[in-house]
Amino acid sequence: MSYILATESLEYTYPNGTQALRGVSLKIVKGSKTAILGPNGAGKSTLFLHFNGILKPQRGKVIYEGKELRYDRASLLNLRQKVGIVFQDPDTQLFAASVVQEVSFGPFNLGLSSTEVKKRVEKALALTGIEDLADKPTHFLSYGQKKRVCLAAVLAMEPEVLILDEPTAYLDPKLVKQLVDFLEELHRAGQTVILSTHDVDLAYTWADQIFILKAGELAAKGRPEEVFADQELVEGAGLALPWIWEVYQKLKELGWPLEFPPPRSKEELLKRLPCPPETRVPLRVVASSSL
Amino acid sequence: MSYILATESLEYTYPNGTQALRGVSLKIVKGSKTAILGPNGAGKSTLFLHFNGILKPQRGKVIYEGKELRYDRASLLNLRQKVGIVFQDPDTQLFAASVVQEVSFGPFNLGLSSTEVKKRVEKALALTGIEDLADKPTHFLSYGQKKRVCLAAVLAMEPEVLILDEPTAYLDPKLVKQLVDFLEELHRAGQTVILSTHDVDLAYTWADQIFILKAGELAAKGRPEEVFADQELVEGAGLALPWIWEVYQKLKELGWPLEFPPPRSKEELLKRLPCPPETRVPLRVVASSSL
Amino acid sequence: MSVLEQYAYSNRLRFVHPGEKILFALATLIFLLGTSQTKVYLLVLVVMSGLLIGMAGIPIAFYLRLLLLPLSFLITSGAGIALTVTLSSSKEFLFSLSLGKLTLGVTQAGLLAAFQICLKALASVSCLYFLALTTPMVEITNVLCRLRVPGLWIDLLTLVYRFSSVLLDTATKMHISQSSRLGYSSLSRSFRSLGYLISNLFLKTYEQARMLNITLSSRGYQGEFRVLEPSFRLSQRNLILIGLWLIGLGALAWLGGGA
Amino acid sequence: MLSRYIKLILTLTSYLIFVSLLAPPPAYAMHIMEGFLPLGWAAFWFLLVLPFWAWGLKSLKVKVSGQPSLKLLLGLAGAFTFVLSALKLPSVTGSCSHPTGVGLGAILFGPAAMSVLGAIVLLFQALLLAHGGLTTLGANTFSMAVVGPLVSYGIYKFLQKARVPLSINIFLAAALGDLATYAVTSLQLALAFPAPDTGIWGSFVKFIGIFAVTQIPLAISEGLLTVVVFNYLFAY
Repeated sequence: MSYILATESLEYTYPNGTQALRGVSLKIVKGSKTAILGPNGAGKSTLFLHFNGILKPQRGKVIYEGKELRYDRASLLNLRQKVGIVFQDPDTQLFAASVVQEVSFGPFNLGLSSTEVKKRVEKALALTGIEDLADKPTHFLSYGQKKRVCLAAVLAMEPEVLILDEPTAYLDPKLVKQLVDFLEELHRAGQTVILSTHDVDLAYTWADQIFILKAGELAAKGRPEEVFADQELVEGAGLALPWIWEVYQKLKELGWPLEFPPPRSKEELLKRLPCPPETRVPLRVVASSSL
Repeated sequence: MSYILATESLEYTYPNGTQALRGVSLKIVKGSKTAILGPNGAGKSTLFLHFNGILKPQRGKVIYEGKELRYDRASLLNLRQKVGIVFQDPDTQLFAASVVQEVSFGPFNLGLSSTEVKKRVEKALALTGIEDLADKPTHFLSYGQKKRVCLAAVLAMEPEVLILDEPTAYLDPKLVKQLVDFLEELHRAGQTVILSTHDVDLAYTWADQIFILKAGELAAKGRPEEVFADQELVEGAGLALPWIWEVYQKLKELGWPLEFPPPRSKEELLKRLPCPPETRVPLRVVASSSL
Repeated sequence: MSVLEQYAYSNRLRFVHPGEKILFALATLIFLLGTSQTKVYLLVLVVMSGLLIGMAGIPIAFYLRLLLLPLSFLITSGAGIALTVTLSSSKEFLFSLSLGKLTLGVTQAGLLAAFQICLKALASVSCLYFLALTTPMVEITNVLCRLRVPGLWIDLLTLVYRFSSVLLDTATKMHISQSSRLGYSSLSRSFRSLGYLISNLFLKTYEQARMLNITLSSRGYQGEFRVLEPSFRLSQRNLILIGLWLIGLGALAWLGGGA
Repeated sequence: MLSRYIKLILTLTSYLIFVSLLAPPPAYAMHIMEGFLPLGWAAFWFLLVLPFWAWGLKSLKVKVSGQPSLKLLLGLAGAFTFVLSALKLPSVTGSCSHPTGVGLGAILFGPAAMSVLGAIVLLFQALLLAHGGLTTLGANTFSMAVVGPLVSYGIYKFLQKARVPLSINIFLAAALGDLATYAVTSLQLALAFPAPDTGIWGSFVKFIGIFAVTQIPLAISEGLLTVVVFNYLFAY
């Protein structure tokens, strides 16, 4: 397994005294789907800002493709092209007069030629399915549309790692589904995707790898079924268990012979719900009569 | 059943041409827990702004306790005391320099004396559990704390109807649970509570009564189990089915004899998951041998 | 928001009557401006710093860094005072440059004057810091209100105070998101990005005002901001101490002047 | 003859280098710091801005009465001005500095509003950021919230009538508003600290010379920035 991005005992305290990160070490596998879970204020956003060099670690280090980050202009320029972040609130990241202008902002800053920028913009708009919004002013878009423009604006820079900060917050279920499908597509095309969320159901069904942050420290890491196995830890971090997991555990506890691994999606779980015996004869009676 | 708040074929179009409400008629039962569901932009917030007279219907009417709203100064002030709205974004509703000042603003607008205001403020702070934040400046608070201050600021006006616009957006699971428990407490004390959300799981477990808005029209209304029975309608409105409901339906479909009504909470569902027969003998064999 | 403010809320003099703190700081400040005694400057600087570190519990390292803040202004303006420009070269310059007929240089008297002014300014700044580090903005506003400052002014103070932090937060987020898309990677891009940022922030400001009008109206806003004011009790002991302090300063200045 | 010019140029450059090395640009525009003005002058500037405050408050009160939402807008405008002055200005010289917002504020909100909002912003800068001061509030308000905005606004209106292209108009309004602010500050310092033999004017030349090094590039930067901002705003 090759790691694309890693941190080593990262520490960061904001000028106002908030200790946002207190020694976080983690590794992100290239091409993986990673979810970073944690309550509000656990340090998820601060961690992301270290991933593309907006914040500089006060202690510890950030490693990209095996090399420790440097913070000179050229290195940062290079890094920010490779690691793209879609922030939570679209209203603080869309500023241009039209969607095309917005999406071309990043590529232009990379110093690409106009023709190249144009190509990139068209590709990003097509990918996110917003070609028809191209000439619309960003201010008149709906929330869901704005979120897509933000995504397109980052994708147009063709990052190797795509980071999304709370991408599903405030989206309605239909849009969440569209987004998840879209991320799945990117994943299949080889993209490394990292997202933060406190939607445990989303994290459970989507991620390969989960990290739980709690008060600036890494509280757990592993595959979803590993991480959620420790109920106490999950709840201690202000989170809940995914419902699929809970139903599965309960069924196992009741004694149903459910084969491993646990279901990862709603469909899988529903398919594996146990069938009743075909007759309506009280089970205990039947069982005893067969002795 | 007595209705506290109702609308009759309410229509509203914003100056920019957005038709936010296109003939909405609904009735809110006094003391009930009502959830208004709908995708982003369905008209939920616009509806709420009509409930306390911020917006005046362009057609149709709003009825409070049997009387059609009037829009003179005195009637509005009276209405705004009776119907309190907690808006989604705390940063657009907190204006004062300290929590106490913020919470005292509404009661003072009602023309109460300083002593009475002080009493109300203390009560509201105690109710929402933020006495220790009383003298803090607003901008030192966390997101969750700010949300509570907004709630206290409205509760201090002692409204008969409490409206919450997307109260759980951006909150982590632990805070969501605290909020739901708190709303349950208010409900038990007789408070009418209305909230908008696109969290179908929350709406399903919490509400007595659900209205689904879709593109400014009422798409469905009724008890949760009535509303979610129509899968097509729910999904057509950009929503999803609550998972408890889906698991229950699937179990019923599989032929398990589950008694009515359907479970309303996770606990209830888990309790009602079927047990396997006590022996490990293949069921079909057992059943056929008893013939 | 600012680190100064954090101390204003957490220092050990937090619950002393804000009126007393304002009186103490302002009266000392005005006294300082009116005197030309270096001794008084030194005394005030030492006493204010001592109170802040000893009684209010402000960390000494932080306070010293704070005192360095106005350094750039002190240096430029101090240089302006120390510098002498003259047509005649008869002056006793410590060092000088001549530009044709003009001579530009520093004399001992000029340097001394600059030094005195800088010391005075530092002492004054310590008074300002005393107020800023011990008294939260709400309480200062409250005192202004009691001093019959026009109501509109007070309301605007409240709103500006609260929304500065909201808009600053928005601006910071905008800046971060632009930086992560390389918006500040060259001078011309910086101008463009900052221009975008400001104009967008301006639009946000309008939107925020519109929303605030809705949310406050729903809580019965009709143009007035009446809120509970914090209540403090004046301490006679403190008032007497402040009086004695001012008399002491006066005596020192007068004696120094006589000598 | 030629050698004299060369000598003059050389000395001037060395003077400039000397001053700019000695003096990093003031972090927050041109605020006279606490305690720098003698009592008499501090009081004088307070008295001088008093009528402007009265004018500003009165004109705002008229607008606000019967329109509660306008008060909120004014408050937000003040917050906007405060935030503006906390942003980092891209600078040609690579040093860090902040815009004054004088020109932008004057054109957007008008000089009457700026006299009141500017004073509030200056008070907050003193108490929350330790820039400027309380006793110098009168002097700083006069330069930054009265003269600067009046100059900017006057230029803007005049050039608008003269049908000068908008970009040039706004650049001049913002840049000259900045320069007017710093000229007034220099004058305020000169009045308080006249040079022993050349008097107030000698002192004024001295101060304006020193501040020119940092303020002229800033004024140009801010002028350019204000043009960019208005270009976007007019696009909507």
